[in-house]
Amino acid sequence: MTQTFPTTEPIWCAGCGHFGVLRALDSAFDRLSVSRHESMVFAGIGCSGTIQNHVKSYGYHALHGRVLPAAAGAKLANPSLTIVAAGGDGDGLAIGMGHLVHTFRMNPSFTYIMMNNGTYGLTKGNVSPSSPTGFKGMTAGRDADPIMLGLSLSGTTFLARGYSGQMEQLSELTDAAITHSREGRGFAFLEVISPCVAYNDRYQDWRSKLHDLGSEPAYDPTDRGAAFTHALELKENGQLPTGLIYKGKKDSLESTLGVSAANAPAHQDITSSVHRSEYQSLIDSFRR
Amino acid sequence: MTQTFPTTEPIWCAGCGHFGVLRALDSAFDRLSVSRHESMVFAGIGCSGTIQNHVKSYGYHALHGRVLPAAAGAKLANPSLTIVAAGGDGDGLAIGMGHLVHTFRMNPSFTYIMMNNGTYGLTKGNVSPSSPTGFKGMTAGRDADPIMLGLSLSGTTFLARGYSGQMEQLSELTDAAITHSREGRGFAFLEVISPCVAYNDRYQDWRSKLHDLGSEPAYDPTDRGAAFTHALELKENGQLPTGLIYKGKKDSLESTLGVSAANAPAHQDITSSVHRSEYQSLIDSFRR
Amino acid sequence: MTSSKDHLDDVNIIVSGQGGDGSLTVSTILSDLLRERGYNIYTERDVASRIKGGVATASLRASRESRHVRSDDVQLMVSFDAEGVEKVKDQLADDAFIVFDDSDGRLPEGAVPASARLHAAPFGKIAVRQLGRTLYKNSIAVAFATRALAIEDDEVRSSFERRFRRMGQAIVDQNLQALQVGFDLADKMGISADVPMARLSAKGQNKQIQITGNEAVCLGFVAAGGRFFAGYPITPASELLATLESWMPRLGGIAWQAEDELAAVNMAIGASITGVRVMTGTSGPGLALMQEGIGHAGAAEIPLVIVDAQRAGPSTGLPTKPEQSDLDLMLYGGNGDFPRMVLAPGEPGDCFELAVKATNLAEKYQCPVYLALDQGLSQNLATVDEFDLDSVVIDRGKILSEEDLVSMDVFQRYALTDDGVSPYTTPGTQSGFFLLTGNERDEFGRVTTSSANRVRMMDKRMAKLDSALSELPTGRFIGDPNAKVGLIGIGSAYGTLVDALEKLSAYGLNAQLLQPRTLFPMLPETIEFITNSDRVYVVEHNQTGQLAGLLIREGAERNRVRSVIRYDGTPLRPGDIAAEILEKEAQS
Amino acid sequence: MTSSKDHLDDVNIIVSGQGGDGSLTVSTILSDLLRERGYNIYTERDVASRIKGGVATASLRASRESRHVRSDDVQLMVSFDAEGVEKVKDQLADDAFIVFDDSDGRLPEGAVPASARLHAAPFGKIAVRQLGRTLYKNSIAVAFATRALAIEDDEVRSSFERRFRRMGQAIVDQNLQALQVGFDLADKMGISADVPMARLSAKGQNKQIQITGNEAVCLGFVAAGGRFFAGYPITPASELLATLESWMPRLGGIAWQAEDELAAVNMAIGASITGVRVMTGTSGPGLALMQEGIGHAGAAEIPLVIVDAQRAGPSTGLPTKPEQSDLDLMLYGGNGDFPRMVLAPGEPGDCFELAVKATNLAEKYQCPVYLALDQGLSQNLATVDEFDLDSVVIDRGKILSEEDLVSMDVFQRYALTDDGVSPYTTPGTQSGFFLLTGNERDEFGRVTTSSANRVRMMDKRMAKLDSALSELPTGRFIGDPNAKVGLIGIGSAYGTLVDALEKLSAYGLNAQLLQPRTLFPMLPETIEFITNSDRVYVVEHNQTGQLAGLLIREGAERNRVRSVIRYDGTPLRPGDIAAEILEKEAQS
Ligand SMILES: Cc1ncc(C[n+]2csc(CCOP(=O)(O)OP(=O)(O)O)c2C)c(N)n1
Ligand SMILES: Cc1ncc(C[n+]2csc(CCOP(=O)(O)OP(=O)(O)O)c2C)c(N)n1
Ligand code: SF4
Ligand code: SF4
Ligand SMILES: [Mg+2]
Ligand SMILES: [Mg+2]
Repeated sequence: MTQTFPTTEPIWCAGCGHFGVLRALDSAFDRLSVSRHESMVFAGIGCSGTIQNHVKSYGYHALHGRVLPAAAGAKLANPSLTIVAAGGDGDGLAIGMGHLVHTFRMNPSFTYIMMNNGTYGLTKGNVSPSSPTGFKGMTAGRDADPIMLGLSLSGTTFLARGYSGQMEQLSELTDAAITHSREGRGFAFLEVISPCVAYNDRYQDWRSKLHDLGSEPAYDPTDRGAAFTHALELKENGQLPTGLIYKGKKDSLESTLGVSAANAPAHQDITSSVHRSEYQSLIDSFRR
Repeated sequence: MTQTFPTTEPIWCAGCGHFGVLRALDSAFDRLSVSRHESMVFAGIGCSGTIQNHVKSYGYHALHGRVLPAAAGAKLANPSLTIVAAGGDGDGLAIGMGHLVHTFRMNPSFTYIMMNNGTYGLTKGNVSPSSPTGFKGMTAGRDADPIMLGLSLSGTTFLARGYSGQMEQLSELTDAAITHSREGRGFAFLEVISPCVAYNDRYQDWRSKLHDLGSEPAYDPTDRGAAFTHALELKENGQLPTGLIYKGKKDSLESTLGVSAANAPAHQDITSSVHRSEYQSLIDSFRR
Repeated sequence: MTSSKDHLDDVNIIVSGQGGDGSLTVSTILSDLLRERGYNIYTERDVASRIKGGVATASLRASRESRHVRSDDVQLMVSFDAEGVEKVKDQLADDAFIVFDDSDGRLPEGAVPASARLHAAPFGKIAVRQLGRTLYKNSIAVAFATRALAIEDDEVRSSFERRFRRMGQAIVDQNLQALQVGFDLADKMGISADVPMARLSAKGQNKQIQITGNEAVCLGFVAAGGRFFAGYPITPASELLATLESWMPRLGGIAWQAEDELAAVNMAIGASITGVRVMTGTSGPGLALMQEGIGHAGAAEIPLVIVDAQRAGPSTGLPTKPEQSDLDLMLYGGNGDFPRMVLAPGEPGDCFELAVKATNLAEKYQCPVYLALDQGLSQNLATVDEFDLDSVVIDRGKILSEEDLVSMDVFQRYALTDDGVSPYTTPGTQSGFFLLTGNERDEFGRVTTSSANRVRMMDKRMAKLDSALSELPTGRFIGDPNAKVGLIGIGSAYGTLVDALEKLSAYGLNAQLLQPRTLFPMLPETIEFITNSDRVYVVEHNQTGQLAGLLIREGAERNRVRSVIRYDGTPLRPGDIAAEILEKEAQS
Repeated sequence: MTSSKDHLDDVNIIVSGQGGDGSLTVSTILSDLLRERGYNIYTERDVASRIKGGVATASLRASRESRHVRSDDVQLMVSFDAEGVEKVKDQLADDAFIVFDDSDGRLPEGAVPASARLHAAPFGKIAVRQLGRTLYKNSIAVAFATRALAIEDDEVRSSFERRFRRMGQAIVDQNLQALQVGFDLADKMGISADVPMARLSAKGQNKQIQITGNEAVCLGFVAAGGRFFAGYPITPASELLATLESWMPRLGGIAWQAEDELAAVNMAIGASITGVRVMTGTSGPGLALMQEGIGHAGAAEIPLVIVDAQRAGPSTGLPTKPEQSDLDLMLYGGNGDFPRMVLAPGEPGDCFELAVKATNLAEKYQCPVYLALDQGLSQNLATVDEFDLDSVVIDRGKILSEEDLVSMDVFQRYALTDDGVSPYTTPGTQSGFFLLTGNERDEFGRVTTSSANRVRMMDKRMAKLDSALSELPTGRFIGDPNAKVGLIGIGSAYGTLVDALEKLSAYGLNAQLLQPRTLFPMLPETIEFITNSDRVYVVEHNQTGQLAGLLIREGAERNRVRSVIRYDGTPLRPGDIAAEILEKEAQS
């Protein structure tokens, strides 16, 4: 066996919510029998942005806020890969907000786990777009909710929310998200409430605030309007829904571009002369 | 009278929807008795991005996609100004998407008129995030709807949609938007369907697609959930709602920062010695 | 048409009108006709940054030899707009042949050289009156122009037939009718040329193609195996995206319009990680936005080709006008020290060749490689020799297959090597796991701040530039190798300087021209060229002499370097440049 | 404690432990004590880019004269971590006094110099056993350190009382108890110093403040009337935002954390348009993102101050480590040619002075002005003379009031003037309407592509650099003005070179130091300094010699310039730099 990079131990603070995300992700690969060498973890910048170092998988540490375009580019280039992007709320909701909306819109088939702790851990506890009202003077109405955002976009196909203090549900949701994207159904968005014990320790808080939609047999995750109004109601009562929030059907980006595992950029033979006649005919088209 | 820049004639193609936006804006300043020298128009880059040249007002031509942060900075620095930002769908929904979401979140009191023609006019008809299904191969589910987006964000306080082929309604909505922001209620977002006759001429189309909410006496623009589901229904039937879509109440950004007309950055006397003792006490705090 | 030159060999033509009024088709029709006669063709467009209106100008040069600039001796002008004439007045030959549409009024006194041959008629009005649409003014005017060039009427007619055929017989007939109106009018006004355009051998023609720099870059990229492009529309780079969007589907590749330039460069990086050859392309404002991403590619060692189709800055500047003022940004943008290469093609042939090269270099050396184009080079159409696919060699560098890997004890994506290049794998390979990061890291890709490791990694990355030196594109040397006066120019300045060199020689100044095709890392030959000259005129299209600055920083003797700079938003013209050099020579 | 130096005047101390374990408070306590004795204090921190764990080191220098570097002769080290000792081993004085917590095991053989005085005890274990919390190991260790410095026990006790008072009496008592445990242990181990720290006159002290470069920049900015700051968190620039967030409310200003760096720079630009003095601040990756905005400020003529707290690149690099590798980005970033100024403070006093200057220059010349800091300068605490508010003069340049305007026939925001600066107004002024744009435009601000206008506008904008030349901050010259060997360094290299100069002189090398405080436009004095020297060592913290490159490009003779470069992610050390210069001198 060729030795490749040894996975490292996390450098997170003891009790950091990110440990739960890591566990759920790594074990999901096993549960789903993802072949490790055909998987790749794309990470943002932040405490969350080291998760790829701890998973046996190909790993990439993107620029701050750019994990989604990087992952989308990779997926389009090689749809055979199982791609999981992961990063913090600063990464995904502040600097990366535009890409998040566009990724919902475009629906490329990869999973994105947003490790949301409502603060910037690595830069020492700054306000983030998802910081709770009251955090460092944050005013009501400022908090960004990526699930609501996803519901507002017609390209969205998978929205779920888990909690790193609830491993069973989190594992299920992680499996569901990765499965959604592995099956080519599009962009699977999984927000994980992942408390930062150093700067925004709200484990206490969440216990009473999270509402598991799994406990509502009547909840229909395919009804976008109902999902929106239900979440709105919960939020007005200080609750946040967890579980599978929405599942829709739209063509995946790679499929609309006609990219398949068989005919993807990464699988083109570029060194032989198979494309030569195409090149020549392109050249010929300039004999105008 | 000191001569200042002479307003110029638009260089838009005859029939361009942007003419309507210009007319509505310029006349709104008159109708609302906005004192011209206390107003400023911030424009994006695109065909739409020349609108400020045609209005007697202070004018700024921002970078592509950055009209919102520039306008927000100006509003925070000098809340006495009536600020109207305007730009295209490429400017606001593609490259500027992140700022749009954050501006909804933060709710600074200025008006933003998105001149939406579903294409990039100035760069010759490229696909935009709001291009209709079918435009240059655009697939269903890709189109971004800024009103739905605004509804998903809890900081949103004003959402309206007009049509440059419907001047009466457009003028009313423009007045309402500018009034909302002038009264310090926050960010007033007005989307205007403003067809591009050169690259995406859909005047025909819109005639049957637009649904005026003003015609529904029962419509309640203060109910976010209902507004969302109603818009969703209309969209599912190929319709798009116009009129005042949502009006909410949240503190404006400048008010949460304690900025008032009286105590704003732009109104500080920095040349006299009024702040000197403050400076000295800051220096003294470093005798640690 | 007479002038000091033999018109059979070289004619410069300008057509001008209002943006969007179709007048530039006159230039296209003349271009077709002259191309059919076997001439090399070079065309330029000068349009406003708006969709309708504003002066729009097309220039056309037909020459026996290949040329890449429109000269400032214009022998034939067709104008529908007085402002268009005004704009190029200084570039009209004394005896220029001028066809003017005076529907909106006469040309003002002194608008053209005194000895010019002005033929004015109200083409627009005639078109409306006799043919019902203003548009036909263009076909009427063609008749005047072809008479001036002494091209037979029948030849023009058959060209019209070919050209308009796909639009249907009605269109053909109407345009032929308009043409005939023109011929009749020309007959009435007694218009004829002195010297006809030649019929050159058709031999050379068949091996030629007519192409812009942007299109040639696209061809080079795909021929080199490029299969992923992400961009965002911006003048004058948009054609890269549009061209590749139309080609990629049949090649199994993707060209994608991203939501902005940040997404574009990072999508390209993501695709590159999978082993696909990638490119992005933009112009100044977009390139400024991509700087973080480009530096990241350098730091994380990810292949990336970036095309900068430069336009006049700063900021949004003059979006449709030419300039070469992003050299500093390409050379010194991005934070921190990382290896990058900057190649600079001078005409479409170079664009093809260097795009192939850049695509290979990026992957082989795992770093960003720039192709520095400029508006003129990017968008102007020129006839060049057909690109030779046999010349395309694909070099994937140190890529490792599963077979390679299994025979290795250990695989490290950032292994320290003598040449600075580490063997690499692509995801999907069973034994090739890696960690990629823009942070400093050890050979496995694990982040570390160890200072000893840091120095080794910095040295490793920068060593690539030395390793690549011998395979970087060398410059093009033209003229007398013993001349004591040198000229240096890149991009579209190449075409200008080829012409200027001739003009200088006509004035008795013996000079030599170097078009460096690699700007960074600096090739020794470039510095030697300066060292071996008494004086070198560095001709560039920017305000601050960025290329001269680079040359001096990289080793050129300051006192041998003379800057010739232009930054007025118009193309570099050979006569203008030659005049400044002659003036400076007179003073030296 | 003996060494070749007189310890009374100058002591270098290092404390190291694990990130987040509180060990760096030992350094703070020693700093307080020595400051109370009247010493100048300089402290450095070296932390990992993570919240808990990793080696964290604090350095402290106490000296009679003001110093801005920790020397590489460390006389006292307190370490709770073997790796911390390993990292600085080479910088320990031969007879260094080393206090080591061996709770986790002894130091390996040869870990410290043979003649060092090592005093090891299991502080951590003792703390847990006797006081119930590991945290108290720090207070125990303080006792050892103050004994080494021969500071009286009582003095330490009263300092503890003052320091811990605000945390409540319980904390005071517990720490005093821990301190006593330390004194007792020290007694038992017979620890005492040879030479005590002096009690310097308290005279100088009162006029001194202790401050970081980032904080000093904030002070200068607000004192110059700065009232709007927009930024985004990034090490080592985050303190700019945090500091101004806490100050602005009482000054009627705003400091705002934007959603990203693009928003930050464009918000600052928007605020600037209203006439407010604005600043943004970031580090390498963020600065790369801001390039489009910064160029736009230059093009549209909008005042903007940008602080770059440089860190080790490229890309994300080593986020918490020092480097000066964004010089090229500041000098040459952005698309197209536009005027910019780059100022480079060397210590907190400069930071204050140049922040005032930058704020004035930006508004007066309506262009972007950079303040080039680096991690060491930004974050290290130093004692400096109290800033003098009388020195602050606010120059708003050509601002026009309504009274000015009514007496004018015409107001043009981009009026052509000799000095390149146009009079300006702010929105709200009755007769001051303007159009601002980053496109090329006429004097009223109306977009135009006229080539004559283009040249005038480009020249006008660039003329500002010449106009400003006489008021740009001049450099600091230190040492023998007749010395034939020169040293040049900026930012935190200034502090290093002051020390290195002394060391060189001790070795008999007579040299002169120039700390240029304006990098761009280049001041003639900087080039003259080089011309007047036989050799100039340009000492900089990057891989490619960016400062040397600038100097050569701007006029320095290449053969007089010798680069001394470091890029290992650790601070520049005077002994190390002096040694390289001596070696090079020996060869020259
Ligand atoms: C362009 C850029 N700006 C700023 C930074 C500094 N930075 C590093 S991590 C981070 C935020 C991290 O927050 P989040 O994404 O929520 O991750 P967490 O640490 O909370 O897991 C920032 C702002 C950077 N690396 N790059
Ligand atoms: C950073 C940057 N990228 C690209 C461009 C080129 N560009 C100019 S306008 C435009 C899009 C305009 O579309 P839109 O905002 O919808 O305005 P419209 O012309 O349709 O009114 C683009 C991409 C630019 N100026 N700056
Ligand atoms: S600082 Fe917060 S996010 Fe970072 S590792 Fe510690 S607990 Fe986790
Ligand atoms: S191109 Fe389209 S958007 Fe631009 S002016 Fe013409 S109609 Fe309007
Ligand atoms: Mg976070
Ligand atoms: Mg548009």
